[in-house]
Amino acid sequence: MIEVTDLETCFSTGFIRRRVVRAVDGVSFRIEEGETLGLVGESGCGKTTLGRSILRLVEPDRGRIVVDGTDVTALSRSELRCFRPRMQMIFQDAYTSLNPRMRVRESVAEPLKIHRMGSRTDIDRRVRELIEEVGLNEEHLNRRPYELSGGQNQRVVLARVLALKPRFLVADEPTSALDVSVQAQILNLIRDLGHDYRMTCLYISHDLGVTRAMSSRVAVMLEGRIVEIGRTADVLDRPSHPYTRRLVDASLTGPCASLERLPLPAAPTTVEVRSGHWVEETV
Amino acid sequence: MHKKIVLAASLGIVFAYCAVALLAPVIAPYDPHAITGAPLSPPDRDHLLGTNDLAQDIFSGLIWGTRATLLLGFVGAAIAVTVGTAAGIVSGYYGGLIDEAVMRLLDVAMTIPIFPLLLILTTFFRPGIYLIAVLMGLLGSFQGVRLIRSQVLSLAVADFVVGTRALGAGDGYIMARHILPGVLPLAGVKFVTSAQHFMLIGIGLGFLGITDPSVVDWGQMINRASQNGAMILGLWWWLIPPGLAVTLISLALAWLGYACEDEINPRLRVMRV
Amino acid sequence: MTGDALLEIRGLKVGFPTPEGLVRASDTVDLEIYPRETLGLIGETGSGKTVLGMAILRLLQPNTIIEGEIRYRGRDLLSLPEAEMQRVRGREIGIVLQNSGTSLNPVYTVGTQIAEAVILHQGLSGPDARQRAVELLDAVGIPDPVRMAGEYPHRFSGGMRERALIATALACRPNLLIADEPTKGLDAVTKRGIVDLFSEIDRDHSVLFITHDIETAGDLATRVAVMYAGEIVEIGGAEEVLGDPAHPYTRGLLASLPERGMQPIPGSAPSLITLPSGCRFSPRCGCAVENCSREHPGLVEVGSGHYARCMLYD
Amino acid sequence: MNGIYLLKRLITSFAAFCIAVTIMFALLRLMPGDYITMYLEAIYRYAPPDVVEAFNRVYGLDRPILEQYVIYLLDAFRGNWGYSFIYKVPVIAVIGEKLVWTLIILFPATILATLAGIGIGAYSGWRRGSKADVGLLNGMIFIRAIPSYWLALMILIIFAYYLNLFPLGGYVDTSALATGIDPLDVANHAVLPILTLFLFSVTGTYYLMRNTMLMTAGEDYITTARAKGLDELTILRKHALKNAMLPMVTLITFECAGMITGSIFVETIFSWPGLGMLTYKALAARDLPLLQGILLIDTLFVIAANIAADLIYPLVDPRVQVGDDA
Repeated sequence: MIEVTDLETCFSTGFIRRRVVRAVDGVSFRIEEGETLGLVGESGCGKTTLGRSILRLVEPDRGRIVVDGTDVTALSRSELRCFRPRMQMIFQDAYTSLNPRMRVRESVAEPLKIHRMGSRTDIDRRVRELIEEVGLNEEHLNRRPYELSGGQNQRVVLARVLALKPRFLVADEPTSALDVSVQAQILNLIRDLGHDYRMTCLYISHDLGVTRAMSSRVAVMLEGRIVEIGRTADVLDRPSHPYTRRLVDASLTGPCASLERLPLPAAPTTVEVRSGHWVEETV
Repeated sequence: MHKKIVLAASLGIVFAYCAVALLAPVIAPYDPHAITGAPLSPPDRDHLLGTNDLAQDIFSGLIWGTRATLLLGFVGAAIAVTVGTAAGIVSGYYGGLIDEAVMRLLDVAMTIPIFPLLLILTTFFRPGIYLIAVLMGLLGSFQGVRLIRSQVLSLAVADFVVGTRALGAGDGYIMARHILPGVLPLAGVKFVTSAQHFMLIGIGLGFLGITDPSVVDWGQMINRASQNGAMILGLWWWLIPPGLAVTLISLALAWLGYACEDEINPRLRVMRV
Repeated sequence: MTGDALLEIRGLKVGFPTPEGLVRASDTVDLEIYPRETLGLIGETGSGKTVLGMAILRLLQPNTIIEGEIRYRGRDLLSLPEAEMQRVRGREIGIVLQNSGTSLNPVYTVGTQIAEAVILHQGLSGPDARQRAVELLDAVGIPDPVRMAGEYPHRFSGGMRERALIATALACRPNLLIADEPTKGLDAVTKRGIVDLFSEIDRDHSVLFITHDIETAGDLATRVAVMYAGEIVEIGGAEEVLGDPAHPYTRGLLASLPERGMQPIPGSAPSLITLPSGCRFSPRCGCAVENCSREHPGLVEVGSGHYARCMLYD
Repeated sequence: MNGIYLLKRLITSFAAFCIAVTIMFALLRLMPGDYITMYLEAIYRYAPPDVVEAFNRVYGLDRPILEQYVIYLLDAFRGNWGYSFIYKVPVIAVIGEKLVWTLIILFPATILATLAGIGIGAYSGWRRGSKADVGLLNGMIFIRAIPSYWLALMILIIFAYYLNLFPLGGYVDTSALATGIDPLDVANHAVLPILTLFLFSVTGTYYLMRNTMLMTAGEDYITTARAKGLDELTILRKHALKNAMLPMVTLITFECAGMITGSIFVETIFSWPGLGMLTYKALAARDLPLLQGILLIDTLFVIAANIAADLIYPLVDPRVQVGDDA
């Protein structure tokens, strides 16, 4: 369903003295139809950039991305715009993901209007359907983001994204700004709707508990590279890469052996330690 | 409460000026250029504010002068804000080389002092009032570009903009529907403060003798009065009214601008507990 | 145990006047903190936990309405003159504020900012105070403390800034340390480091550890208080409260953790302006009976030193 | 220090100067009639055609326009800014003489306005919402709204005409003809112009200082400082003021450019013999070479102020190394 090959995204800062930061550094992976791949790593490891690069919200410098049989990297700008409904994204902070000046009704109707999906009454009906699907009701349609709680805003974001019936969803820490009691509501909602809409999902998080609950496979990212990937239980219960071990240790209670910065090999090779469980070799 | 009164008063003054400008031919008792009686006569029933050294009716001059003042302020501000907003949005939204080019251009433009340049250009072109307004608007748009651009920069990377792009919206749609509404309040404040600024500058130009001979302007009136000894002779009706008229509209716009700024940036708000 | 508490809060009410109405951020809170204990204060967004911490040091906005008593070693902090309160801040009670990213002044070096408190309260000379700052940075686990003391905050990573703030708060060896969400926004590894730091730093003082993170509170606290909508709904020993929670809200909170089944609490927290009548949790509570929405329950002892604010135990 | 950044600044300044010169060159070329004819008429009241031709040859006005432009540009950099129509001496000499007089009032007014604006603005912002703050704010908005020429006139009427405290204008008393220029006498004449320029400038500084102070007062590090047990005055002085100073540096440079504008009106009304008065006279006589010179000297003023700000900024804010794009 999703195939990412050798993806590389760099940022350059400064106009005259350019400094290049390689945020995503040669990443390859596949996500099967209907599957959720978890992506974990510390802040600044490049996981957000990876998510945005796959949707070409940030232009990758190198590599190939195939979504649902279409080579996204080869699309022209206008082709890309038409293809966008098939792949969507939700962000960490629901409040900033919605235009503060727009009412919920306008925000949810916006994708339908952009892609001219139906007449005005069709759109109106669809908006009402969607808002109920995400567990809100018609009353909320006339509110603005600041009149809703964080959880309710994230529901609106979901409704807006689902309006396009995407095949692929990148969820970038959608619950890390929420309280646990609300987080559980949203996580359940994403899981259920993902199932109903038969979505393939890349679930980015730094919380191993959430990742375990949401994804069947997990990829561990460190300094722009995927250092370990495999079935969630395999990777998190029997981590093979020292960095994964450190992540797992940190999330457990009780004392943990703190690791110094890991020396990374210049030309990494990846080995399969178990079926479908790949690990980058360390020096 | 106090704030609302001030706001209402300033709006009232602005509207009153607009009304006077529109109805000038009806309100003004005389043609402001016509000789209407004895020169330098003090206020009386025929001449509410007396006459000047050319025996022109000062009250009528004051009424007709409203037109030039408002025109200079509002036309200039409209041009400055439109140019500033458009350039600021394009520069901030697209970023990259376009932005870099606009910013470097601004750096250069803002190093050249605007007022002396305006003086030279207006002197040279022997200006009509519209030309003065346009020149002021164009030269005054640079600051607006900076202001709007910096706001656009933060809007352009906001999640809701990235999210809308992910929905498949084009750049034009995003700029019109998400970026422009976001900067409009700021542009509105800029319009009010620019209008005030341009009125002061426009009348200042008149004071320095740069003026459209076909219109009456208050700057010219003040200049004439102060250069011809109105102060020494104690002819207050000649010197004081045009200055008060500018000050009043300027004050009204300043208050209006402040109230608007207060509205869009609550951190500047003065708490009245 | 009342007499020997280091800090005793009685009937604390904190309200913020807003155009929409009075926000009752904290409502009749009673709390004691004993010497050398770590009290974990758990609560979600808008439960009033941060306000409680700030109220102790009187760091809230001047127009805040505060009622009740906050007794520190017998003295009521709320009625102290401002000058005396300044001697309590930093010296007797230290605080680590939320948002470590913006809590250090960007134009001074970290060393200078730590030394400032030492010079003020302990009368050390400049060089001695700087030496002390370096020692403190070393103690909170900042590598190369001599060099880092001379660096500006923007050169510190998130975790390092949090450590520097902890060092600032500990600089004058206060008897009570209030830590407001020191692990918020940090990723797992960095968070772990901060939690470990809190369990290692010297144990001569008490800690009020404010957090929304139940697991972190469980790791560090000897006693735990749970806040909901401005009230303490459950308080007791950490093992009792988190191992065998009595209040339905605490139970719901634990059950909603991804590791424990991810069972959400329905609905969302009430607005602090229009609070529900009766038990504030009743609209979301699975065990609510008719009476719950009418009568406001008090704290009931459900075990030794373990109290819950719930009708179930009346 | 980042050399590349300074280089960029120099290039920008260079470009600005060139553009200012180019505008003047274009205007002089576009001017109706012949430059030399007009020039000679201005100086000698008539212009014999053969003399005009000779001048055109000597000054290269018969050469291709591009070549003329290059010569013009080079001359501008050499300080050869032409001859003033009205004074009939090199523009740069006139400007040099008048600049001193302008600086006599501009310098104290700017320093005073900056210091007072920072002080009052900081106080006002720190005590936000207090009676003092509201009063100061309203007063400043009021002063700011009064046009500078009007303000100057009113000050002249009140202090010089009615109260008779200061002279009505000029820079020395008539007795100076006999006794020579007395610095005290000049100072006495300078008081009102300085006061006007001060009022004209102080509001901007105040306004920005108050705004940045309001922002700063809500910052978390101010709460941290309070939590350390520092008293309010120390927090204001050590923590708030230094941070709030950052935008001030930029403002003050803008203010410098604005002050020259202000001085045109103030000097005209007080008959102060500086650059502003010169501008007024040049405008009245349509003395384009002189106006060009004034534009160029103002441009140099702004360039100098900008470079000064660039150098000061990193001293105030450690996060800014010269070279960060703002």
